[in-house]
Amino acid sequence: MEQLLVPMMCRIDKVIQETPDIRTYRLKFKEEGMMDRFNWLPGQFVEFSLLGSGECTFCIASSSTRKETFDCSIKRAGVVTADIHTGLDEGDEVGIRGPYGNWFPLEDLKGKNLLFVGGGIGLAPLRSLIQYCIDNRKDYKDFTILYGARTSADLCYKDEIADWRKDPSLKVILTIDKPEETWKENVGVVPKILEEVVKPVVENTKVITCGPPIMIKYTLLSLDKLGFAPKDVITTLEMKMQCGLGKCGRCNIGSTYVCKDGPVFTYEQLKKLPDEF
Amino acid sequence: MDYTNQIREIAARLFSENKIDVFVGYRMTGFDENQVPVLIRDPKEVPRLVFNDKSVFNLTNYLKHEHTRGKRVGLVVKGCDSRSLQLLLTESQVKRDRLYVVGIACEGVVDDAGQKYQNCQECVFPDAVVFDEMLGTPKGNGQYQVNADIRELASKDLVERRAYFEEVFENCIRCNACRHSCPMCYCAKCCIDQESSTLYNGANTTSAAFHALMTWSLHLAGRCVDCRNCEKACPSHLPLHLLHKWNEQVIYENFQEHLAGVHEGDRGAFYKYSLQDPDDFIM
Amino acid sequence: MNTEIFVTDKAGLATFYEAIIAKHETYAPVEKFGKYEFKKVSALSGCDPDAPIATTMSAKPLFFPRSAKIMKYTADASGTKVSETDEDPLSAQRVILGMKHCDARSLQVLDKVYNWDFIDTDYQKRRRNTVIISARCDKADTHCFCTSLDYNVERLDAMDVLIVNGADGKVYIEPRTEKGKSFLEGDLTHHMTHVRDNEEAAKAMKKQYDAFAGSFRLNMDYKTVNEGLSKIFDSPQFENVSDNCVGCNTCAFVCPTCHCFKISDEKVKDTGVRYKSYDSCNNGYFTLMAGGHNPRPVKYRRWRQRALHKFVYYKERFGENLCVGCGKCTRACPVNISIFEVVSTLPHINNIQ
Amino acid sequence: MEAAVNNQLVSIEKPEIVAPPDWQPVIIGILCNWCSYAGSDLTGTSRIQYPPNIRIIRVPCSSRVDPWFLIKSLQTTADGVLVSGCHPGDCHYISGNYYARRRFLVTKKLLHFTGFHENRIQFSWVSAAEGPKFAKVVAKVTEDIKKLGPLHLYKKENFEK
Repeated sequence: MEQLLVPMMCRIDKVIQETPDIRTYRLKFKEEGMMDRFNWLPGQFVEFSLLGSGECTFCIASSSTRKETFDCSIKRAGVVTADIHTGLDEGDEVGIRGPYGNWFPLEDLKGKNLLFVGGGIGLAPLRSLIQYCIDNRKDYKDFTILYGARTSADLCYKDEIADWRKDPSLKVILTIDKPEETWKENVGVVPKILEEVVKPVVENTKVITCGPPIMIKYTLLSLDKLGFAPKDVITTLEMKMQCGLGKCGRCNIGSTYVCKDGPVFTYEQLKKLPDEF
Repeated sequence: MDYTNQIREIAARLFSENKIDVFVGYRMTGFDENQVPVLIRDPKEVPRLVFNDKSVFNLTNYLKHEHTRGKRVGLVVKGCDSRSLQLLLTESQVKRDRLYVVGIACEGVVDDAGQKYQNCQECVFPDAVVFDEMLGTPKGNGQYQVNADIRELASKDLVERRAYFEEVFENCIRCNACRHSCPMCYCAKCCIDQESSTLYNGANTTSAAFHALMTWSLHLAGRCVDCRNCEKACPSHLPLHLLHKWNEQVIYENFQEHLAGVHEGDRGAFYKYSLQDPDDFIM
Repeated sequence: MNTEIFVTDKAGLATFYEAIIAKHETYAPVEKFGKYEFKKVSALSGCDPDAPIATTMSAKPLFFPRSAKIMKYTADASGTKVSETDEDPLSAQRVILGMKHCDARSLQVLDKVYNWDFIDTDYQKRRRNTVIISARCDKADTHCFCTSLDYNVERLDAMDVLIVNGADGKVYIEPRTEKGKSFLEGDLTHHMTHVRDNEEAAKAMKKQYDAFAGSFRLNMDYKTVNEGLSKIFDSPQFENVSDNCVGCNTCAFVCPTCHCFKISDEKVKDTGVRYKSYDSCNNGYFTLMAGGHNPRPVKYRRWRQRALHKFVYYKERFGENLCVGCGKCTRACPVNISIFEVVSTLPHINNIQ
Repeated sequence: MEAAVNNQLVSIEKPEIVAPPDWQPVIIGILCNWCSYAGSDLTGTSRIQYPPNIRIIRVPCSSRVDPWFLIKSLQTTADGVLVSGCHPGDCHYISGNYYARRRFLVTKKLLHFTGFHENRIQFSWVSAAEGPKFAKVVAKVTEDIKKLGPLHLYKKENFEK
């Protein structure tokens, strides 16, 4: 198995400072032709390693339809991510293995209205799916993106959100937790805005949500209240992982391995799992 | 040495007087001669308590766990256990008014073969030094003596000692059971397994074992009470007492220090100094 | 019935062992610091293949090393170079002597997880190139309960060659797999009597087994345990039974079926090694995520994970109990917690005799 | 104490370890900010030569030196460690070096007990005015470690090749 755990080296093409503590790293494989062989679908994750520091699990934040490079958005949270933030710059090399895990049920989403609910760094996996859906625009109906963060400075992908806003068929709603002087848009936590401002249509709509655990918890309750069926709500779970191969025994919730059977789950599946996440 | 009945009486009395929330003692495993520590919360379970010369584990270890934190605890301590309790009190890890300590005038505990453990044979303070109530007749302090294993090993030369300890470190499986069962290791995050990449060696190699065991024993130098919880917990049966006893002896001989945890308010050799400390090894 | 059995005596068995050690790379229980452990041996005098006590550590490290190098890297101005380690995942055949039934069985259990989805080729290679020679225990230890689990101890085919010490002083050697059969061919068994479908030998072996099976003090019905445990995830009982656990991880390290590992890097300046080494779900930081969220922050939850993983989750996923009843964890536990006692009493079954 | 056998330098603790011909010891110097670091600075500004084997780490006080640092140094790269602080009584923090002295003795003795030569870790008191003394100390430590041969603790084998 040791060979499976050896990463492929990537070069950092670009570093984008999204917020004070989130950076997006645009990566490209060093080896010729590897980029073509590296195929992923929205929702999958990679093991990102800073050699000498350790490995971390990050979802791929860009879509495979834009394939010259791929993005990982990294929030400074622990030891390795702190090393990544301080130690990595454009032109540096990192190790990548993957992609692992399952992906958003793209076939099920076809012909449906899509409501994306994201919070903080949770927009990263959604961004991959949003890009994918924009590139396959004809397959899907209306798009609504609800995105919240603690402050306006904590909103990721500001440039890209501005681009999305230019597209009339995309409805983008932003919110922050506490009022700020220059902020002209919604104020309030995501579930509240979801109920009071977005007021989504329940019919023929799939909801994809990702964010901090506490946001997911209340968003799921709100969605329940709004009348969404659990099978129409899709979320991604976060668990500590180390191998990504279903061997290291870290990410299981009951007999489900998040790294193999997840990280994408429907609310219906989540309800069946023991309460340990 | 059998204080089963007395301990049951005390525990029942403490519960009925509502002085404690939990009583930490020993019970039989139910399948062999050995005993399991037990945390009794329900007065109905008091008859499960036992105490005899198979009551080996140092119960002060349970004072650091989330299960007894903030609770009023009744506790059975032998001589060595009481010394670790004394140190925990001095280091402000437990509050004295939350404890009810049943001290034992210990006659030594025995292993599976019925043989007294080495630390019991060499015990200097068999009587509990902290207690609210004492069981048994105090025997008085013993004489400090150099550990037999240490004497034997110290007489060997450098190459032999290095080879011997290399084998010890090689056989360490880095499970950290020694640290977890040590009552004096209460740090929320231990320096030998901080998940910080540059300092911690997660790998299970000989050098990592050298690093972990040496650092650990030096952090316990002057604080080890020789209860040998670590050694009894070690699945590889490593002679961990060698490291601790050696440090204890160096401190005892060079700084004329008392053994750890004997006097109230004494934090151990590394927390004080004397102008007369040996200086000849420094250039 | 088509069984081949080689019959010999104690001296013949020693000759057999000696021949193996002389010819192959051999591992056998060796006494170290007052306990037995599998070590490479070069002479029969240094080891004890018939050690009455099971090894403290299981044979797991021979297949799943305590610390395996994943890769090395060196960084310089031209970039980072990653190289696979030169560690040999075993290419020549090796023999393990004196492996107990429970240890041998554990490999069958581990096969399931290692051959699932991503296949662990190194593990497979080690498995394929190892001949396991196992002597059946004569007597169960205080903590053994292998006969209570979901495998047939008597007809177990996890070992390649089975050795049974008959009550009559005779030793019966039976190949249990094709690998074992071809291993026994040749001059290893020249000095033995070769019998086929011999009723007398079968009877003697059966008799030995019956005596062995009768010596078990612990008996439980694993089906009740599986079923009982699967229903009590939310039970407050877990808090009570895990009360006196000191969270020392020893049980997972000595367990022959625990297979969790961690990946860690070590570096010196511009070079480094990445290791894969054992870990335990009893560690507080096992599931601690960056940012501070921990799904199993308290002891009883970690404890529950361990118990249920062994008897419920693994069973659901792979159809086997992740426990072989060897009792190693109970022997190693500093506070003598018995997994048997816990799992059999938890679902309110009381089978301790 | 001569570790050389047949003109080859071997480790004094583990004779099977032979130093390569061009071997130079790596010595970690942990110096207190107020005296020894200033002293080493003076050595440099006075243009006194001392062996280049030492790698200097500056700490606020010699009592900042946890025994862990010494163990860690030996485990990773160092063949020897030198810890240097203010003279007794001169500590910037009044009594830091008195505490440190106790720890050093215990660490040194423990390492000796577990099979490492006493000279693997050495201590000195060097004040800010003692530039020549610092050079002498480093020269002596380097000389000592060279005689002891490579330490080659278990870890190094993982990184070579």
